[in-house]
Amino acid sequence: MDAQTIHGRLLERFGERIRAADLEAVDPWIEVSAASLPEVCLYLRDRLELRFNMLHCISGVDYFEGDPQRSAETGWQPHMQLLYHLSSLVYRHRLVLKVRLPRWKDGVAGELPEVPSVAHVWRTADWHEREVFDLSGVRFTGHPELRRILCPDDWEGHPLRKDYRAPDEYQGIRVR
Amino acid sequence: MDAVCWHSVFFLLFALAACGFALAVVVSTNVVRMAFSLVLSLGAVAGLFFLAGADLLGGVQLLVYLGGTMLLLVFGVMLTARGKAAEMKTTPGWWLLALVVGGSLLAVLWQAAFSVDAWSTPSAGATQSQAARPTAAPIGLALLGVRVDQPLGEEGGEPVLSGYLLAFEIVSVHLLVVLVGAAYLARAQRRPGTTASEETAPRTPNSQLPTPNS
Amino acid sequence: MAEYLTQYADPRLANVIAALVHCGLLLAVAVGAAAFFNWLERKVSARTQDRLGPTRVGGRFGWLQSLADGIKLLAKEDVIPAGADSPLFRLAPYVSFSAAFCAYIALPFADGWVARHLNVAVLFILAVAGLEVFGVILAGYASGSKWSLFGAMREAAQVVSYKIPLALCVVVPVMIAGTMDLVAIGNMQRGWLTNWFLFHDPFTFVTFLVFLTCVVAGVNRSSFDLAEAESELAAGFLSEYSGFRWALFFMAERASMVAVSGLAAILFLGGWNGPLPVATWLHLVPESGLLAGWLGNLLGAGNFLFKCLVGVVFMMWLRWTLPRLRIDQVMTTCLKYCVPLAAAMLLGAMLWTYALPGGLLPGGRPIGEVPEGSAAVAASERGGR
Amino acid sequence: MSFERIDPDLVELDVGMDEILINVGPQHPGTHGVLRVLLRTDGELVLGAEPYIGYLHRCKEKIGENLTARQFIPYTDRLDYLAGMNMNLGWALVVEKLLGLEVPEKAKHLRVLMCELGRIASHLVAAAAMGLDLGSVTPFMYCFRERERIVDLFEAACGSRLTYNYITVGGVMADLPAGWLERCEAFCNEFEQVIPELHAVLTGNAIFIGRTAAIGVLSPETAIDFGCTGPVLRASGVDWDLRRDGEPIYTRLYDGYEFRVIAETEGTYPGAKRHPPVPQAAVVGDSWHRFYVRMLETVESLGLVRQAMARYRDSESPCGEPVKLTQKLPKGEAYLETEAPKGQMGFMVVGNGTAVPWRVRIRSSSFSNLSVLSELCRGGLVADVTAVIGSLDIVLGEVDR
Repeated sequence: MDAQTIHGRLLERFGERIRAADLEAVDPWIEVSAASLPEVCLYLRDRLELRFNMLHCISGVDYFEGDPQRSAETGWQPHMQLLYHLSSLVYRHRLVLKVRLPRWKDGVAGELPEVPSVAHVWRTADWHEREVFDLSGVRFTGHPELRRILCPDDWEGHPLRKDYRAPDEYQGIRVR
Repeated sequence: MDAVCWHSVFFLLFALAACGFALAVVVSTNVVRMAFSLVLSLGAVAGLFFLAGADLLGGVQLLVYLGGTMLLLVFGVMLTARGKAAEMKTTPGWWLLALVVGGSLLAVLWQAAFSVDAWSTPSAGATQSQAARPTAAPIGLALLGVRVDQPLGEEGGEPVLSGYLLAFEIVSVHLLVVLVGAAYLARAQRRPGTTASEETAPRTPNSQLPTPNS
Repeated sequence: MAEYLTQYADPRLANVIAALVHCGLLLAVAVGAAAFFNWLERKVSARTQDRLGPTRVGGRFGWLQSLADGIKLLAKEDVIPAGADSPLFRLAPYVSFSAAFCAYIALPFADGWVARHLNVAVLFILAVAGLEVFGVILAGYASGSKWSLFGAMREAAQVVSYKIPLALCVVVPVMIAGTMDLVAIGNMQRGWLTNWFLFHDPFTFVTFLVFLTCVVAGVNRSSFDLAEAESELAAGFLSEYSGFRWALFFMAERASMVAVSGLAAILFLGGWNGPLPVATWLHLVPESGLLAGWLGNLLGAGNFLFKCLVGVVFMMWLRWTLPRLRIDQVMTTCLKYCVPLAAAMLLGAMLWTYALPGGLLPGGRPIGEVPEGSAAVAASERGGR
Repeated sequence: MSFERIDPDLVELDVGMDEILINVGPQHPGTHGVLRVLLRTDGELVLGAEPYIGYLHRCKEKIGENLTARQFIPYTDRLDYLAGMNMNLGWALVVEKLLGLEVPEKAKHLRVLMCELGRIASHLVAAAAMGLDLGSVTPFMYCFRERERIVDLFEAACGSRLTYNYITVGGVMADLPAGWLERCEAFCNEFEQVIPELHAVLTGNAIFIGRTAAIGVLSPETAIDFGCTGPVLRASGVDWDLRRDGEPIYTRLYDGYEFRVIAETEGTYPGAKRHPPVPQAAVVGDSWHRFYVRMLETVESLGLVRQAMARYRDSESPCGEPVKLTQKLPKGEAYLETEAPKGQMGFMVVGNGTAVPWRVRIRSSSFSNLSVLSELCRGGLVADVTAVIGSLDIVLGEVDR
């Protein structure tokens, strides 16, 4: 099933909760609202003609430009984007789900943005969400055990955020 | 060199080791060290047997007591003795009780040891009188089914086989059954995945079977 | 030997000298075997793996490799972990080594060439060899590491279990011979190959295979080396040991490998008797005079050591070829296969000797009858080399 | 009297002991690197196994945000350092996908050739390490002896033995040197005769079967649920291989090549007649099958290497020109997974119009394959943990990135 049809199905089922789509991109993507993500995922997974039974990857992309001059050229507001790469081993079709999040929850710096976990839909999401939380700083609500996975538990900050500054010291050891 | 009797030297060595390690069992507070001291003590006793020319007894002592019983004991100690259980403090009350029991046993042994004429008076060759003294041999043989204290039947007649063998075997089988039963009762039953840390958020399974591609 | 010395010296002094000589010889055998087999294991493993192994130390074949290894081990830092039970940790290697070494006391190398002639030598060796496990258990406990503890628990369970089939297997040749005296058992197999207990009847043959299995498990060699299991337990009871103490464990393992191979050789493979009665043809028997008897014994000792070598190489071959068993498989092998098989073989051998006392071949002799010219009785009187 | 068990879920254990927590790793011979697995055991029984990772985390994704696309190639070598060629290819292809680039025919054959050799090398290490995990040292040496020859070939082609930096955006770095194909041909012929040896010491060995059969059984549903890919997924009986089922830009490489996807379908493996039979005790999805699939794939890859050599000889085109170091990337994201030896290796590159990617994302196959570990180890024995880790064939450089 091609991205066009899938998009149609999703629009039909979820209406305006499907925010945007680019079906002509290198990898066709469909953007959904954060709140409806688990519902959409369950639909994609369980719908007999869709059956996206494998989640490949969850990636967090931080759209933030610290340099004000270049920031003006970017053409986007600072935001955080999550990408879910799905595929169906049954029908061999692929899809990219996107979720757009604020960089900080309610605009308060330091408060991580939240998105519902899909660890109960695909268990791949368990570790991948931990990784996104660890490196990109997104809080997945409803995740069974959301803690850092690659960085040490007492690490500060989320390294893949564009405004991240690596610490000079970690536990008394120079790291720069 | 003439004055040295090597036999006695080794006897003293083994005897001292046996007693010393036996004392160490009592004094030590660490269970594993206790067990190991007991191993050494029993090993020294085996050495005494070898010294006395009782090779079979020495071998059996090593095989049964050290290789069997003590090994199981040490194994059990290792399984259970972790953390606090490894240290054993003896209260004064226990000391007192142990002194009374141990002391009385010592007294009996002392009396028994020095009541042998040959020992108290080494010069007197009193081996003949020793043979007449009551020993544990009859009861040991009776446990094997031979009653030496009763006259044998006439040749060709009914042999007297009224030892304690049957009772002995019944008791030993009974003990075995008890051991097996105890082991069975001690078995743990557990449901897999019931520990709290394994609980995960309720989830609906991703249950569709992939149809084989072809 | 003590008797021989008595002619020249004070009997007490003679005894001391004889004891020291015996002790020294055995120690030389045990340690020499450890060194030799260390080198040999390197070579065997290398050849198994399509490598060369040591080639440089000491010139050709790297025959001095063991020495280099020994020096390296001695030069290593002696580490005792902070959490260890220090006295027991120090003691454990000695326990292991002395237990392995003690087995040599009763092991005859040829007719009458034995440090102490025991009439219950089989029992003694079994008992003493079983004590090696205490060193392992102590090491495992005293290291204060969970890996070591795991190793020790595995070792204890394994050794306790394998003792049963091992003893049952040993009973078979002992029963056929009617004695536990290893010198006598060895002499009974004098003559042709067919006199070896291995070929006494089909049951002894199977018993030998079970015996081999149990022995490999008993000395903790792969594929029964669960107490070490470097890929699972990170060397198990040996995790925390280094340097000389580790070397002691190593030597204990080697020494007991040789000892059990020797036991197998005497119980099943004719001991110091070759496949052909060469010594008799050459009249190298004690009856032909002291020197002839001595030469015959030298030949016999060579025979015996060769059989030990074969046994040890067999164990090496196993180790470098097979994967390791799991603990439940080890237990299953023991309790489900070895014990019933050994028991059945015991029964079978018993019935066989009852039904066919002279064996299948004509001219066989009934069991328990020591062939003519045996030095067993004489040796028991001589009591030494 | 009936002996029905009251509760079928109830597991009877030996005499219950205290639970012990044991750290397997980060330094442990059975964990294939700096993996730490926290075992909760009752005696020898494993009640839980929780992997802790990150000991080899080298901020690869962050590094990618500071380098141009071609500069990042050497860093991909250090992901799955046992199959650097395949990592190079994954990154090169995803950048080509974003750029809309197509490489010449000859470069494609070279890529197939190198990647399939890399797959053989990686599978050899997997077999070797699994044997070692089970206490069998000799197969390790056999496998490494063969791998060494592949590494020699790589060295002759690109000058490096571990981190190749060979397959690059726009093609490959250099054409093959003279005499290379003959050496490779010789290797193929000789390696073919070694495979039965490996089967003899491992695949068919009774103890090996006893240690791996029905151990760590991974059902196809669980495998897909956890995102397991590669041999781990195929050993569970899922017929899925990106070389055949992947995106066109990747499958185009294999156009015209003949190979079989190794997965048990309808009870048999393709081409299984030439290999030792599946033992009775083995269950689809267990450790033995994972091992077996790799061994069979090695043979398939050998066939692909031969085909690639033949087609390379026939192709006349140049072997591709690497793009400029400062090649600008268009705006947009591209994500591509390739069939690496350990599983599906995914790269995502987000371009913003400059030469340096805005974001680099690496989807590691070992990462997902490892996440299923606790599921597979629970209820097994301590010794099974190493067997399962060995059969999953993880590389920590790839897990931790």
